[in-house]
Amino acid sequence: MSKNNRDNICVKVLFFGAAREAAGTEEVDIFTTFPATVQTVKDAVFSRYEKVSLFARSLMISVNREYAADETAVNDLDEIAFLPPVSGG
Amino acid sequence: MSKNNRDNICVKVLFFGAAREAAGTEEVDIFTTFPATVQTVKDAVFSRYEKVSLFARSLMISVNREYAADETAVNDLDEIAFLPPVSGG
Amino acid sequence: MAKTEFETRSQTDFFELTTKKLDVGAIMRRVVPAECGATVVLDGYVRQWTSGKETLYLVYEAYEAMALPEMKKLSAAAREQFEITHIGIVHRLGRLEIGETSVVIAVAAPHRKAAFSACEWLIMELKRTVPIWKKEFYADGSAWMKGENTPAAEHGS
Amino acid sequence: MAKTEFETRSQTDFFELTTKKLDVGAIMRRVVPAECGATVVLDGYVRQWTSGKETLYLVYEAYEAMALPEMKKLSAAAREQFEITHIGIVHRLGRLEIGETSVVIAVAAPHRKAAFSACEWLIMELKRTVPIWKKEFYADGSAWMKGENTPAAEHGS
Repeated sequence: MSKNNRDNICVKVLFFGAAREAAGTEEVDIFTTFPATVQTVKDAVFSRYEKVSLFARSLMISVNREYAADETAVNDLDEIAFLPPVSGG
Repeated sequence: MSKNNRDNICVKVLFFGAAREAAGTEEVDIFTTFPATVQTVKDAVFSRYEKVSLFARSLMISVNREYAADETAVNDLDEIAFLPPVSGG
Repeated sequence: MAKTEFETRSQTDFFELTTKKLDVGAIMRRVVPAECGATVVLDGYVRQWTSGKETLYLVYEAYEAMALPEMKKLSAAAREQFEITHIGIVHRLGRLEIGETSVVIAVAAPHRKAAFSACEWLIMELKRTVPIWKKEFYADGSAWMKGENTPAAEHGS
Repeated sequence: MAKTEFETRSQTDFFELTTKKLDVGAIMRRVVPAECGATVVLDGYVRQWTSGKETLYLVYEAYEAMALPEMKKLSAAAREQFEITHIGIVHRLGRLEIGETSVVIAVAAPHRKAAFSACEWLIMELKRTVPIWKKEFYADGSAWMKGENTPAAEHGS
């Protein structure tokens, strides 16, 4: 879509708990174009890791270690984590 | 008041905390006549240990290790304790 | 029924008065049963400063023959109100230095909410009804403490 | 202001993730300041039986780089709501056997009521928001646990 290299961004995606097992990896780099949101990253991850999409409704997302909404903007080099419902304690 | 020896009873009175210090003793035998109540014992103790009477309003009384009211009957050989407001914990 | 259940369950409960130092960690781990997930513990200890007044040490005394039965009554009443499994109450007597533990109340339950509620209720009731007395020794004198909401009004004059 | 106060007070607070065994007694005694009279502790541990199902062991994992800041946020929020002096939160990670402690939350306060309220609030919020996951290994299989009231509804889909 982008004609300009400077519009390409790369985010680091981390998987935890059941999402990590579903993805079969702890971490992956996702490339997309600017501007992007959490939703953009989710769509890219779900198409690449179909099993992770099974968790779509219960997943929380953090951007740079803060809980984030689907509309939250993501920037180059951001750390996006896919968090199943937490169960510490 | 009693003409009959069988009407005499003896109760053991215990003092704790500030009441023990006021009485200057941990324990005393009080003789009185049957029928008697907690109030009878209190009156006898207060007249004998004037300083204890200063605590009259805040004292709790137990009869045989159960909290008791002024009207509670006391019998020969009962254990009556004079308990200042408790402050454990 | 309730009494029988209490007696059965209470085999692992404990109610103690001691002049020895309390090991809070050891006491609380005595109430950890297999069906439970949480133990809530109150650790009460000697405070150095109270409203700007300095405490040097405390002395606790108890009517032991009545205090232990009163603790057991509290425990039975707690079981009536809360879904709890085990209760341990240990109160220290004698002279205590600053920071030393005076009381430990440990309550185990399958669910933590009941453990919190029961533990808080037990310390409130212990302070109100169990015949134990505290004498504070300040830098400038000493005084017997007044308890919280003692049952004087209910029982006798 | 609130932030500065938090930073000052929190010099003795602690928030830790560890794979080592937790010594509950030692952890709770780290939050005993001179102005306080009570420490309330939640000791959460591995339950053997849950609704007739037997757990063999558990494995906890965390997003450590986010979990510790989240714990600190909870602590700051607790100080806004409750009159408390010190907070210690330690969560264990890795494999835990039956009866072993997974989490300790210790709260010291001048008055016990605030310590109880804050400790109960902290464990509720920790279970809801701190990125830690539990996998149960049963006699007949394994499963990732679902948390209590997780913030999924609030944050994202």
